[in-house]
Amino acid sequence: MIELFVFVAASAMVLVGALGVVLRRHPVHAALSLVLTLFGVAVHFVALAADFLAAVQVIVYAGAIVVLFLFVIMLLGVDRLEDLRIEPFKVQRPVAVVVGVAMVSLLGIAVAVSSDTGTATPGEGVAVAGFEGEALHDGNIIALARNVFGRHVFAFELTSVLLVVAVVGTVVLARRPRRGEATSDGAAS
Amino acid sequence: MGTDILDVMETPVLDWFALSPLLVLLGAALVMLVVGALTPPWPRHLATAVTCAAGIAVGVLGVLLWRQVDREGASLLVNDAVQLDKLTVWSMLIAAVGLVMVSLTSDGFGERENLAQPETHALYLLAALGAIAMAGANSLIVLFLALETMSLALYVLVASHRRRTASQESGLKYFVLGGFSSAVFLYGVALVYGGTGSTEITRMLVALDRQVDLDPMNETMMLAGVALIIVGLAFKVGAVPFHSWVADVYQGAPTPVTSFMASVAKAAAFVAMLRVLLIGLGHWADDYRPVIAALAVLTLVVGSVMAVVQTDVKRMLAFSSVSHAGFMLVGVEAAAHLPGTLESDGTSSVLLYVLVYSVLVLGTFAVVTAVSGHGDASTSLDAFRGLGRSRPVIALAMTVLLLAQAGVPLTSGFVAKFGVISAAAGEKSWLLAVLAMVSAVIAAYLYLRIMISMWVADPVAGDDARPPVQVSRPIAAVVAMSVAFTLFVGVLPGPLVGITP
Amino acid sequence: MLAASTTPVDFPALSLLILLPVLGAAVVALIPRRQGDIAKVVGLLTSVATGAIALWVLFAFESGVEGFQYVSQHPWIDDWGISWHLGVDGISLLLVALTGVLFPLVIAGVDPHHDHQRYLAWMLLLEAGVMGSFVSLDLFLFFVFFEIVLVPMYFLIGGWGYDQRVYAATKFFLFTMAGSAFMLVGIVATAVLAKADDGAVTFDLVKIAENADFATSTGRWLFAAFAIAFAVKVPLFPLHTWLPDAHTQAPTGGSVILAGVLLKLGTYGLLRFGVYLFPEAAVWARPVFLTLATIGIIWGAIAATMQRDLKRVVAYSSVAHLGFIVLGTFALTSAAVTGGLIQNINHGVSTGALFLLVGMIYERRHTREISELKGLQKVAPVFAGFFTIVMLSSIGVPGLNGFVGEFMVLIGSFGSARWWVTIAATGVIIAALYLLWAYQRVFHTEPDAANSSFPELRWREGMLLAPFVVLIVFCGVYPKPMIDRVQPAVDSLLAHVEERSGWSQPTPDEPVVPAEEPGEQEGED
Amino acid sequence: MLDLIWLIPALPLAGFLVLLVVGRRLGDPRAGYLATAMVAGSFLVSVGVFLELLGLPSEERHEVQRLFTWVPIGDVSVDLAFLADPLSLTMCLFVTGIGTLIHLYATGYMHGDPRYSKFFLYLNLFAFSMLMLVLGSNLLVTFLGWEGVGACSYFLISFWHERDSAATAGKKAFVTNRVGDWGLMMAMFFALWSLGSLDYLHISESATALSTTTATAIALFAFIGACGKSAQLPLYLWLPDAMEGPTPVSALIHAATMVTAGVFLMVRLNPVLAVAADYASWVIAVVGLATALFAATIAVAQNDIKKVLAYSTVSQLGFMFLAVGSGAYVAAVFHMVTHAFFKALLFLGSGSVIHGMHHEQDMRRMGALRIAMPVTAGTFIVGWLAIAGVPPFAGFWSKDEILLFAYDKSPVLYAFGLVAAILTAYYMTRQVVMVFFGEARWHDAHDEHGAHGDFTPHESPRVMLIPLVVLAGLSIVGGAMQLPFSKSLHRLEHWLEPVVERGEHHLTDSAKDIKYLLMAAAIVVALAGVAAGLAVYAARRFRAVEPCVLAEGWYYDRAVTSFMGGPGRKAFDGITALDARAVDGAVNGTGRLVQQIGSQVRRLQTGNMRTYAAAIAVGVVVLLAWFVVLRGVL
Amino acid sequence: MSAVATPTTTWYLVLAAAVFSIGVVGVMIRRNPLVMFMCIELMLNAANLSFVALAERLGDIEGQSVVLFVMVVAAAEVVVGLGLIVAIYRRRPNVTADDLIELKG
Repeated sequence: MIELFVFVAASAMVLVGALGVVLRRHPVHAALSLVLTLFGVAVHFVALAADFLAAVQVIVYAGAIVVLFLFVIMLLGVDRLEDLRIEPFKVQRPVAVVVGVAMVSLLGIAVAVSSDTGTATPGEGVAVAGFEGEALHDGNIIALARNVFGRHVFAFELTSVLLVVAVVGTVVLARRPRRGEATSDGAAS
Repeated sequence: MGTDILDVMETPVLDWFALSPLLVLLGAALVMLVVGALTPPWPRHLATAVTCAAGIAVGVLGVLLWRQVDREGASLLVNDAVQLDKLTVWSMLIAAVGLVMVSLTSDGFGERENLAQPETHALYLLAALGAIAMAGANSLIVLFLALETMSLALYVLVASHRRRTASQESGLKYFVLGGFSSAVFLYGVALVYGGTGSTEITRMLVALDRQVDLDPMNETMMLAGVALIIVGLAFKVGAVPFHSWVADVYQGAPTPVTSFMASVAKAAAFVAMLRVLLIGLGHWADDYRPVIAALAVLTLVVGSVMAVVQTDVKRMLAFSSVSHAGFMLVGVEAAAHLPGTLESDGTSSVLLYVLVYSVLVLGTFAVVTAVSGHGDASTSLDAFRGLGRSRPVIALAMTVLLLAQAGVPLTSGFVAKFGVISAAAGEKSWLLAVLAMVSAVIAAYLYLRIMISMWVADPVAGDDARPPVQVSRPIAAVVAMSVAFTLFVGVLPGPLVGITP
Repeated sequence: MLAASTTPVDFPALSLLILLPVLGAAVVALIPRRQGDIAKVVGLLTSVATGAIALWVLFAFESGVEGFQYVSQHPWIDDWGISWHLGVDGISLLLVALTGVLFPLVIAGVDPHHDHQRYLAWMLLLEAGVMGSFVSLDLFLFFVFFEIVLVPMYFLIGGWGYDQRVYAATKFFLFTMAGSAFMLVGIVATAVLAKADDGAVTFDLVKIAENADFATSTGRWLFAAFAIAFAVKVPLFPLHTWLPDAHTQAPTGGSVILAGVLLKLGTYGLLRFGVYLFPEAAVWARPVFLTLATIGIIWGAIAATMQRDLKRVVAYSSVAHLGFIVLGTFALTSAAVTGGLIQNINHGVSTGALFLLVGMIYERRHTREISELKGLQKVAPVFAGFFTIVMLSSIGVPGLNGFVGEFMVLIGSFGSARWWVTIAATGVIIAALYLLWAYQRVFHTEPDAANSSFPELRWREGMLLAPFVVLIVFCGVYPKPMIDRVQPAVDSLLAHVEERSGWSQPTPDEPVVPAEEPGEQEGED
Repeated sequence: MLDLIWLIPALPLAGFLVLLVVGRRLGDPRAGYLATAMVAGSFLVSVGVFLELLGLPSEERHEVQRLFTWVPIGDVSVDLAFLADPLSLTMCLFVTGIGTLIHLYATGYMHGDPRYSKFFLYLNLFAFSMLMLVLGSNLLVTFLGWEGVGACSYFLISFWHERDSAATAGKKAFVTNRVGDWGLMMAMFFALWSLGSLDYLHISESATALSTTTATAIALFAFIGACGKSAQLPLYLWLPDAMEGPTPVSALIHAATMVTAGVFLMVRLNPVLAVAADYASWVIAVVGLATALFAATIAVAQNDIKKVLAYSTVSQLGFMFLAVGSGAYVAAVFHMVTHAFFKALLFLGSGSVIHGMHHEQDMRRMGALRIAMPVTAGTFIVGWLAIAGVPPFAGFWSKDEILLFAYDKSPVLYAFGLVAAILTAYYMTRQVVMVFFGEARWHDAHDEHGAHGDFTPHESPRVMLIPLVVLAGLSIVGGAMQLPFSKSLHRLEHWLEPVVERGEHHLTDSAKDIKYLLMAAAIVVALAGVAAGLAVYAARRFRAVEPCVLAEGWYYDRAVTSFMGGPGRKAFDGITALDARAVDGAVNGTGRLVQQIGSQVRRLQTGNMRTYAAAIAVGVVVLLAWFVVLRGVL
Repeated sequence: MSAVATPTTTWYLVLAAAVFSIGVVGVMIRRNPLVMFMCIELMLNAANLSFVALAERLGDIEGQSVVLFVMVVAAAEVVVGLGLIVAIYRRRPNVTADDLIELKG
């Protein structure tokens, strides 16, 4: 019962948030809706026995990423309302609707018909058990850590490269053009 | 529950030699960044030299690894995260060639356009790293991460021309669409993971074998995942209808970056596509083969048709690149007739094609870089007018490269096309083969247009006022290498064909 | 074609025929521009040397022997079963010789107006490509040469042509390339499908032709793929429209080569790769080709009649003449096929000469419009005389070369394609009409002011035309040596066709009353 | 001597080659003499060969001389070979004989022409071709000559090519002849594929093995060829126009020799004709007769001195075909020879008149020339009587024989033949009267010929008159070679017997019986025609009936011309336009279509990333639909 | 309990599918590049949710590891993306997706 309630409530957060991102005119509101969704997902993570991820979700996603979004919005003053009533491309929105409906139906069908019970040889579980097989409070973290630093150590190292790229990239992008340099706007087309 | 706390963590056995190309690239990038940050005014050419050296080192290591693989067969590295086989080494070599040639191209370019040298080169190095990892990835996770590494570096590189709004615009477009398609890809990975219980490419089939008695309905989710993975990869290779970014980005990006994208990035994407589709998803080959065929046809036709109506050379070459992707997809389709192995004619035809095309396109864009002039903006067809008179040698080189792209015999382009057609014919995909050739004819018009502009077109008033085309020595070297390779492979394809995996 | 007899002399003549011009082209291109004269000499010498080798091949060729001679085979791309396999037989021999002869003449006789060196380099490359196409006995190799020919020709038209050169060059390139696109698939498919028998892929023409046994429908599809490429090249109606443009816009030298040898790639290919490889399909497709050829003969002639540009008249006449060749090829009788091959040469000579003459007119008057030209015979009788001889050859007056091939085609085809021949033969009427009409308008009547200072034929031009005239007369009077070299190959080809397809050549009905040999009657006298 | 057959055509060929190289240096008149000598040499050789053949028994009177294989057609090889037999020798003799005379004549006639040597170059080439035609041992060599004479005819008709009409006439001759050549080629095709050879000897030996249909086809196709060459309906059009050429040309080519090639061919093929269906010979006879009548009516109303002769030639050739159709091959050859004599005479005579009249050809501006040019007039009158069929001139005998055979075939043919004969006599009388008698009308022309100053017609030089006299003599006695009175006088028939088996003894009895009656009728008719002519033009008893429709040649030429220039040209234009618009249009249209599609698809490339995202999303949905719905659920 | 269904993995998957689709639609209809990024984040989250749900279903920790990496990627992406936007906005304030159409055709 409680699971059901949690699921419904969290799903509502997720969906409302998601719709909010798409439909709120103000970028700040959109960002805040995103937070809602992220929290909802975090709740689901907990329900799905991914405690550590739930925490990371809140800290990294909601805490860092969205804040970054908001920061940029404020920095650039991109707080202008987006008029969602006008759409320069007449077909864009009908297409979007059709695509949305079709996609949700197709993906829905695809995942809905998948079976929950079919796993013949279930994996080793998402949490590490104790000596006697009792559940450990940090079983999930240990399992995750073993997996990440063991099996996926190459991927983990790769993320470091990814982050280097992100850092260097931001440096390159953020550098201002030196004064006096002519620009070649419009000359490209 | 299988595991408990006592289970030992899977510590990887590290084959440092096998990983050395990646480490070289990372090391070079970091050295460049650190030193670059410490010593603001870098001597000219130093960044190029470092990148070139790294590229050559990767190339040498690649050759050594090739011989190792030749001797000992393929092997899995770092807890099965990376597959070291000929495909990986192949794209390593392409990356090496790409790095050398792009760095040479962008040497003069960086000075001309006054762009940050060390950072740009570091990004090339890291993108190459990502490309190699992508090609070698034996896990969808690694694949995703490598793809993102490469892509992020490219997003930045594309937007790195600070004084061209076109560059930034294309960077943003590439970023949004790239992120979009990455998300699609990731979602596909999730569904496939749900279907097979694994993200490891070589294990998927094994995992599947475990599940033969499963509820077949999981199959549907699995298939949805296949669809989305294909979308993600098709986006990267620029297959229609996921190609729309290609033209804008190729045109907007600084020209050396364009050449890098068209060569190294595209090659890596194709190798990854082969690996994922044939090994990981080989079981569903019958399901996705028609899709690949349809994509190939669309890509060929749309790419060629769109190419001929363009007036900007970079844009033309962008659409021609799309068309070439279609050709390679024909090869992929042929390979998909023999899923589960990477030793089919189809696979080798694709690999041959990507290598050949990479070298071609690197040379071609090197010429475009030279012609594009200060501001990297004069890339319209008119800018090439009279090149045959003012710069006959470079125009001749460009002609060779264009003819090769058109698939004229005695150039590498023909060998590549022939390989693909052979592979398709070997699998009796007649229609695809014919359509591919017909669209090659359509595309030929575009190369002819550029050649006409260079050689035949009458001068127009004002032509003399244009600044003369400066061909720096590094660019000349790149073009020379490219042309030499093109002609050598065209005349004596035997050796290359012989070693293509 | 079974036994490949090699010539005793172990001299890589055929490889030289290809490589020498390539080398020459490279040298010509590399000579500094200041020393343009040296380049000219080098270019000419190269082509002359090539021509000499070609003629040596022609004369040293053992006539009356079937099978390939001067065979040279080296592996090229082992993994794909491709080899550098060259050889000539009666079918290709004359074309090789013609190529060898035409190029030096054109190079020596027709100067481009600018960029001499580049022009020469392209010309020599073109020669290499054409030679290669004629002597290749490997499908892949053939395709390489067949296709590479487009490039120099494209640049020759585009670089040294007339007003509409870009359009014409592009059209030529794309049209032909479109045709060969199908052929490439066909070649690959042929090799792949022929593989089944012995496991290894081979592109070797002879091996495939002799060993492979394609299913009926497969063979037809493959044949179609080849045939399209060649039909474009020939060009066969209705794929001919690139030709008038290309011919007209090309520089004179280009036109001569285009008409003289390039079109022959198509007719040669139809025979060598269409009929030889896919006999059953060729027999099956006979009606189509005969019909198209016949339409082409009439259509080309009619269109030629109404052209206003002298060069276009000649160009359309090529459409008609090539129609005869295709007619002969698909009549599949010994005389007709042989006649077609002879006609290849004859058309090359006479139309080549016509283009030279038209080029000379253009050089003098800077126009090719028939309406702008008038009364030239009065002011330049020798010029007119040369034109007349060539024209009569093109019309097909017996005693000149044009007649021999045409007649052999017609009479040979009559046995197996009676109705087509009946119609096609009317083409000779229109042939007279369009050439004579054009001649009348250009050469007859009183010259007007613009034409009255038309210079007479110069010595150098005369020397250029003289070999053509000699060939025109010689081949018209004594074609036997040519036919002797061609016919054995044709007969063995037809035997191959008959064996594979159930086709049987009609033979002239044996008369009931046995004829006495004329020689015997002489004895009685 | 028989070994020297090759010399017969070789001599004119040598003349041609010499003139080609040094003709201009030889100049006027040496070039002419050289050419004449060459043809005369041929004549002498011919005579030699003739005599030698005559010495042989009649069944051995054929000699084949093979030079080399010319065109191997599959297993059949066609040689360049000569056949000397009675027929070819007959032809050779009169071709070279008359040829020599005309050459000689031309040395005078062409005197002063700037292209003097070229004229003889062509003439020699013509002689060579004509000799190849008659001497060829097979159809193909004949065809070589056949086309060769056509080409020479073209050159010579348009010899004065500065005149547009001459140029046009030359072209017309060639093209019209080509229509006939098509027929001849078809005949060769049939012959080769049904007989396995093109050799005349072979054909005549094995013709009986031919099926009727094939034989008919060969005969009729060959007849088409003959119609073209010999200017029969409906292909006669070119011959009147051919009068644009210099008069010796008209005499040699368009009267005496070349135009009779058709008749020669049909006679050569008489064994085939014998096997052919009955209607084949009817077709030939009727076409011949119709042409004879048709041309004769036109000749009645012509005012150009040469045009009259041209139509007359057409008409006479019609007679010859009537003969062929009636089986009177000997008569055909006979008439061919006599016609050669008197028509050459008439043409040369007219040439002399034209020469003397400073290139005036309109008979209305002549008259009374007998005083100024007595020799010309005298010889012309001989010619007139010969063609009119007045005995004992040559024309009478040959025409009589033809009519006899025509009667044998059908009295209707005979009746119409008589009408043609009477018309012949009539219009020739008209011509003679208009040119040589009556009052001098050339003074009217003074204004136009003002440049000539004082204008008086003069007699031609001797070199031109000698041929006239010789030919006049031949026209008088030519009939002697075949006289109907007794078998032994059928000399030509005996001579030709090896080639033409059908002779007078094949006639039905009824015809034989009234042979002399018919002869009498012919005499009456000829005299009637002459009388009528005299009555109308000399005595002016009756008004001349020269309706426009006749002067215009029944408007046939004009109809054909306007058809060719109108609908014919439109059709050609149409096809050419179709070629440019439809065929080429399809090609260019494809190119344009690609560009169009490109421009349309290009609009989807909006530059807006949202559109691109939409494209990707649609792609995703389509792929999902394929995988999930078609591959998964279903 | 029997009357009330317990949420199964499938439920989560369907939810994720819905969120994913919403994200896709968002990218298509929003013009503000920042919001477009957010929509992409939605899509990534949908994938993450699926991974975690499937990890639970399969009893396999790997799905969770993936999510960890994805979060890193998301962070890096956002950094670069926002860097791009900042760079562009510096030159063209308040630019929207519809304005960035210099390159087209």
